[in-house]
Amino acid sequence: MRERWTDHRSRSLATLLVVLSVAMLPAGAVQSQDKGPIVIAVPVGLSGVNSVVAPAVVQSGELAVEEINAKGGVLGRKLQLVPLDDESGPAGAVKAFNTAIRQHKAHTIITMETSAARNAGAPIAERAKTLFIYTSFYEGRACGKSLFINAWVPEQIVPPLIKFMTDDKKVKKWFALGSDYAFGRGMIEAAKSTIKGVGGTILGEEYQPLQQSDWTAIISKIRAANPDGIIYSTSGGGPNIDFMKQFKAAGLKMPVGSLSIDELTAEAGGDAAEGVYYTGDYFTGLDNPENRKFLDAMRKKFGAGLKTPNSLSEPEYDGVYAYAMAVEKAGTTDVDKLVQVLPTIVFKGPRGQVQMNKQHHASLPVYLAQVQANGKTKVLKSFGLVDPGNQCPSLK
Amino acid sequence: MRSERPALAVEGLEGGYADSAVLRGVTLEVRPAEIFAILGKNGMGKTTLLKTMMGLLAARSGRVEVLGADVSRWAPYRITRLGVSYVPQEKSIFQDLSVEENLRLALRDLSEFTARLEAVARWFPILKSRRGQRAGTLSGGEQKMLLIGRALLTRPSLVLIDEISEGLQPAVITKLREVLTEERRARGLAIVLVEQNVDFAFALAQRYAVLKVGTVVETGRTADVGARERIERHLVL
Amino acid sequence: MVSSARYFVLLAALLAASPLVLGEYAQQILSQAFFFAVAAVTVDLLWGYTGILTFGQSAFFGIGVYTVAIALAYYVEGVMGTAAAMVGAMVAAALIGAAVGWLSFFDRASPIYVAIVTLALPVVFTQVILSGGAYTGSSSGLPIPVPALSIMQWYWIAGGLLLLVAMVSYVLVSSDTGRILVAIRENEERCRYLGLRTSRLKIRLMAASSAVAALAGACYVLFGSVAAHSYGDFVFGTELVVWTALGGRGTLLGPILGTVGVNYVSAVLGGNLPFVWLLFVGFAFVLVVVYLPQGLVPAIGGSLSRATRAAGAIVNWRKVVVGAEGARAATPQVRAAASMRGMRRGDAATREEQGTLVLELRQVSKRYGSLRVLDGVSLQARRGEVVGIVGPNGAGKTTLLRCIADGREQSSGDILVNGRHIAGLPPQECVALGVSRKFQTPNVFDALSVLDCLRVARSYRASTSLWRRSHTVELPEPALHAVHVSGLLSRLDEPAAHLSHGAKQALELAMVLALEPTVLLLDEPTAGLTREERAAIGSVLMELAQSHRLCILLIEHDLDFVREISTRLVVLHMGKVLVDGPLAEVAESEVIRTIYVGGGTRT
Amino acid sequence: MFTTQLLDVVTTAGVLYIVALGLLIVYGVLKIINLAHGAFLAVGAYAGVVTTGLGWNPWTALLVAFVIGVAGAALVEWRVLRGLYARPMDTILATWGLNIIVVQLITLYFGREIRFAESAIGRAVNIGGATYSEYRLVLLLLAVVLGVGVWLVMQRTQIGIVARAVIMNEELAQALGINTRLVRFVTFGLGAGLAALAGALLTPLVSVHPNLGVPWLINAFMLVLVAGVSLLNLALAALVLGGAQVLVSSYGNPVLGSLTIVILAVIILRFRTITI
Repeated sequence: MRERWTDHRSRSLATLLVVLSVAMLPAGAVQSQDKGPIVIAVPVGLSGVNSVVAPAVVQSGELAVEEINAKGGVLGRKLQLVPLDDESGPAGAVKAFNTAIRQHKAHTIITMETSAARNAGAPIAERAKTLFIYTSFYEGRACGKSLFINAWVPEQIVPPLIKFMTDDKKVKKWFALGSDYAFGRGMIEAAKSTIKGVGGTILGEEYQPLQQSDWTAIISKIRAANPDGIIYSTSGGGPNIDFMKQFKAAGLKMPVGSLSIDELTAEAGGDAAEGVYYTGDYFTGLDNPENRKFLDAMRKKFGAGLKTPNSLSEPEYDGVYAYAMAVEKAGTTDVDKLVQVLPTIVFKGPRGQVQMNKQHHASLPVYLAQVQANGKTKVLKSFGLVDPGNQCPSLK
Repeated sequence: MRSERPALAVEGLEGGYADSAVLRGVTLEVRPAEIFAILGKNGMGKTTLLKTMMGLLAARSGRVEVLGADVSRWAPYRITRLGVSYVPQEKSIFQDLSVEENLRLALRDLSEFTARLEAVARWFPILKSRRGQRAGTLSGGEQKMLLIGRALLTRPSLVLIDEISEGLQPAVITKLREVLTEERRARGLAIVLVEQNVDFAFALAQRYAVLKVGTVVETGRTADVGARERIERHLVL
Repeated sequence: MVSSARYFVLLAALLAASPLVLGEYAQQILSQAFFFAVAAVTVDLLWGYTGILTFGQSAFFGIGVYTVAIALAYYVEGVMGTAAAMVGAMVAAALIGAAVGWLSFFDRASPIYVAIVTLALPVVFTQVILSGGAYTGSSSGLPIPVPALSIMQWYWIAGGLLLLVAMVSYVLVSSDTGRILVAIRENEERCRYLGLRTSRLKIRLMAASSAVAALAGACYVLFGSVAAHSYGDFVFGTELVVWTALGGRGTLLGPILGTVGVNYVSAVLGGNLPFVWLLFVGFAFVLVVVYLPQGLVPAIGGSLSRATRAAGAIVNWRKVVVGAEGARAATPQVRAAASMRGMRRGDAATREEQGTLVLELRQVSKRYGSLRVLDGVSLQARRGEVVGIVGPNGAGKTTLLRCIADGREQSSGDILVNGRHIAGLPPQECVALGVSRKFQTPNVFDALSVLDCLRVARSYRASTSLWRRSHTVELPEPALHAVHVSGLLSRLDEPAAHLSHGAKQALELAMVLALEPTVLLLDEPTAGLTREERAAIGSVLMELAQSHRLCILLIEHDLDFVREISTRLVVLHMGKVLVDGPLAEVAESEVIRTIYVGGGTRT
Repeated sequence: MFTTQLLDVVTTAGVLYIVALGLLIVYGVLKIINLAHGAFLAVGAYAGVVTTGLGWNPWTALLVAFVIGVAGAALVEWRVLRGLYARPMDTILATWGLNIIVVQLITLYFGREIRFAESAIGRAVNIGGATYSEYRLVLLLLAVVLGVGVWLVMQRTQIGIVARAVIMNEELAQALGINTRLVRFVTFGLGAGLAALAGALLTPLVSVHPNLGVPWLINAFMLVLVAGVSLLNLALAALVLGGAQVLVSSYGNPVLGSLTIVILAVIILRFRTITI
């Protein structure tokens, strides 16, 4: 080419390329680990939206690994936890899953992620024949041969909440609202079918775009509709508080059931969410020996650095235990064997008894809770073990 | 009055815009309490010279000294604080600001504004009577009064004026001439006039310089015999 | 093309060989980065080369992702179906890109406005996907069945796509059209006044870039197996710009290395200090924008080549290459064009070539608010005339020329060029009627060579290739004359930025003459020139009027110069025509004296 | 319903006005688009978290936010922007880079989780037969106060006259001895201070997290671009576009509503002769 820059530039850039490829060499290095530790990868949102809970997830996993290793590990091998950042999204998940499987030679992936990240990561795990235990509650119906879920789906927590509010709070006329995304809409769908089932009516149903934090128009519609109660499902964290702050400030007083709030968010919101009812499978206030032991161990291990355990992080602990028990029982880390064995494993942990037996989903205990004036959550009652229903009919 | 120091000294000044050299080594000196005219045709670098002296354009080389201070690389506002007022040529009032606001812009210490305004209003009563009016609605001549009034408001020691006589009625020009002469006489003000209007320049200035293609081709006293003829030769076709 | 071909062969070889040394992990990570890099290359084409800062390319990537995902999820299957979906994705993106271009690029749109529109695009895209419910998969994404390809195959597909896009982009930016893109970046107004339909070209480029970004997205979703809104969101859009800026805008390789580098390092860092990493990227970005606006690649490349030069390596080799190219380039690069506009207008010329009226102004006024800059100006000009327009500063001279060169400028009155009204016509249309304007300060394309500047100016009349770069330019006789006289002929390879002020003035004159105008508007063509340069320009202008029968309107302060070359003088004062007449009469008149010497004090 | 909707429209306009005000001032005087505006909103909101966390009166958070905003902006103007005024497009990039940096710094210190800032007013009041959020009304009042206040400063004080002079003709202002560098410095500080103040004012309405500014950013831009550099136009734009948003959200759906400002603004700008 005629320009003078082309010549020297192309040469120096080619040099750069070579330098870059050489720099990448160590990343490709292969290490054999058949006799080494059993590697559990945790691709989790260390950055991005999930970074709020991600550290707690990692801590739950670390405690489980430490406890199991202290008892001699599994099949004589130690467990090793490898946390990775999935940037809370699919692009990061693709990177993190590949890093886990190809670089760290992970035997399993046990983690909590966004649905999009899970959907991006699951096929990678599937292709690499790596067991994937998903530890986040979600909108349901994610199925895969080597994919297991040990947290709740809408069928497990929505009906108990709706029934409670109908029976105890006499809510007949409902207003349903949510953030406009898969989880928000999925939860409201579940709520609507339950409401219809118990003979209630729905006066209005509204969805707010995810990025929008101003609920003015919807609140005005609620006021105009004047329902007996509210059921809502925003995206996690902030939007719960956005909505509740504006709802309260507007002077509305009807009972509110939330399908998206969690202990951490409620507490961070101060009095904003006071009075809100919600259901879940784990609360720090659960009064059982396993939970007290779990919380004590966590406090002891992490001290001041402890991230408060919550419903998104505790299942990681259960997941690691379930995996270890399955490997022990199967006598191998081979994924085909584990897929057979895992549904037979019953782990009684801080949540109570959890078993991933129903089409790779878990039957688990569900509790009712209410946010107090100081933002703390109080567990009101237990609904006992609840079945996830038909999630993946194609899996037996 | 520091009579030993020149009010303005320019030495070998070169500069211009981006890549065009307009000034090609300008040297001149203005004494205290002197009115000095810089004459020349359009496009010969007169305005560029003023802007470069004021620090509005970067000088490529050379030296500018104002009231004894070397201001060669100074920002415009620092030069103004030495007691220099600059009256630029075109559209140099803020059309959408009021007359009073235009005047206030010149001052840093507003406590003296009223007193100063009184002083200036002696010359141009209109600046006081129309202080609330939008400056853009003033007539051409009134705008020029505002320009000069604004420059004098700061009680400067040196005023640089770019083509003030441009397009004005004779009566207004006479008025401006009176004002500038009187200010010089009363306060020892030094004035640099950039002009094409030789009559106006000669009526005011004691000395002059002719600028041609970025250099001073002639300097002299306006009182000199034949000065006018020589200058006109430079200026007319 | 020898060196660039060698350069791409090297890259291709590197790509083909790299799986031998890179593990599967690196291949996987790099494949992802390669797809993103394709989108970054489109950002570079738009921003680095053409000057359109866009935050919206992620949206087009996302359109590619979702078109294919939705097609595969609901409508088609198999290789042919997938291919059709990919084509569909590109078509959809091109259409939306053209629509966005139409919204963004109009003659008076500011670049800031364009940046903000493209910023809004991913926001709209994300909202549409999120509210699409199960159909789009909303926030959970839309998982799709993917072809069973090995990682190495994906690596080659991604690398091959990137290489292909980089090569096509390279050919484009090196072509005649590429030169115009750079010219638009450097000075879009000048381009319009050279008769180029810049908005149309930008809209087409936007559409093409969008299609390419969509292709990248369409391939990526087959690789990544899930469509997610984050592939088309605001964050990804800004990341593409960040990567491009870090690597180096306007280099093609910069965005590629920037994208690959950032993605690779972030993958290697894994979960270690994710926020610190983002913070680091943020800092690096700000530092690069402030201190190294050309990006890291040119900076490192520059110092590397300095280092090799210092070591004395390869210098001779390079000289030989440059020398060889120089020798080839030395064959006639500038030729006389066969046709002249004047010749083709022969019908009019036969009758009364001498005095054909080509420009007529009737009561033209221009107001800025209450300010009247032009006040009922009427004048006529004929072929072969050089009309000197004189008057003091602020008389409205430049405004007058602007009104003739841009039909949208005047506030009232009629302007006719060759008998046609120009009211409402933008500059490029006025050029088509035969008006050329030379600006007051020299307005050339600093980043281009002299030859390229001429070539861009000539593209209004000559064909513009999308892939070839012509090394010759055919100029009409007058332009050629200007190039000759000013000595530019021996400096064709030099960047215009290196020219002296005078040479730039001459170059711009030659560029304007390359349009074969009938009416030539010159705003102080000799300002800041040396005596010799003035004389040269003067001779060119006289030649133009006498031999080529151009009608020239000339603003000039140097009355000596005006007197030498004008046939007529128009004196403007305060927006009005004071005198209009033959040179001899006006030049000696009292009016001129009054305006230039005595201005009003004479009574 | 009508009263409520009217209140929704005017209070939404008020909130938008407060959020966009600082951006407008920076855009008017410095002619740059400050993409770090969202980050300064977040800074203000966190100032609210810290001050109320210390047990101070929530209203003092406003002052603290403003001061921190001004101080941060001064640093930014001095270290980063000063060299970029000749390259306006690069200021867009640099301020976006700053946005990344500020958000990451907040994240590193406070984490991604939402934070609690106590609000001074959380009640609802009865107005015209409708119960309405008192805080939104207070915000409306504050928007008017801020608007009139800034207008008075611009019209009546020397600083305002100087700022207007710089907006109208920077070179001329320089020629009159105005230190335009200082004016830029002060203006950027003021604009960012107002952004931080707006951030603090938002905390009773929305949850506090590092990215809280992002959703406001683009709408604020659109309003400023439509308004040009006039405070009155900004109020009008906030009222018309904000009102359209509320109405579309109410009668159409909130998703369309959230896009209303962006889409309307792009159309308005396309069909208006703009000279930005």
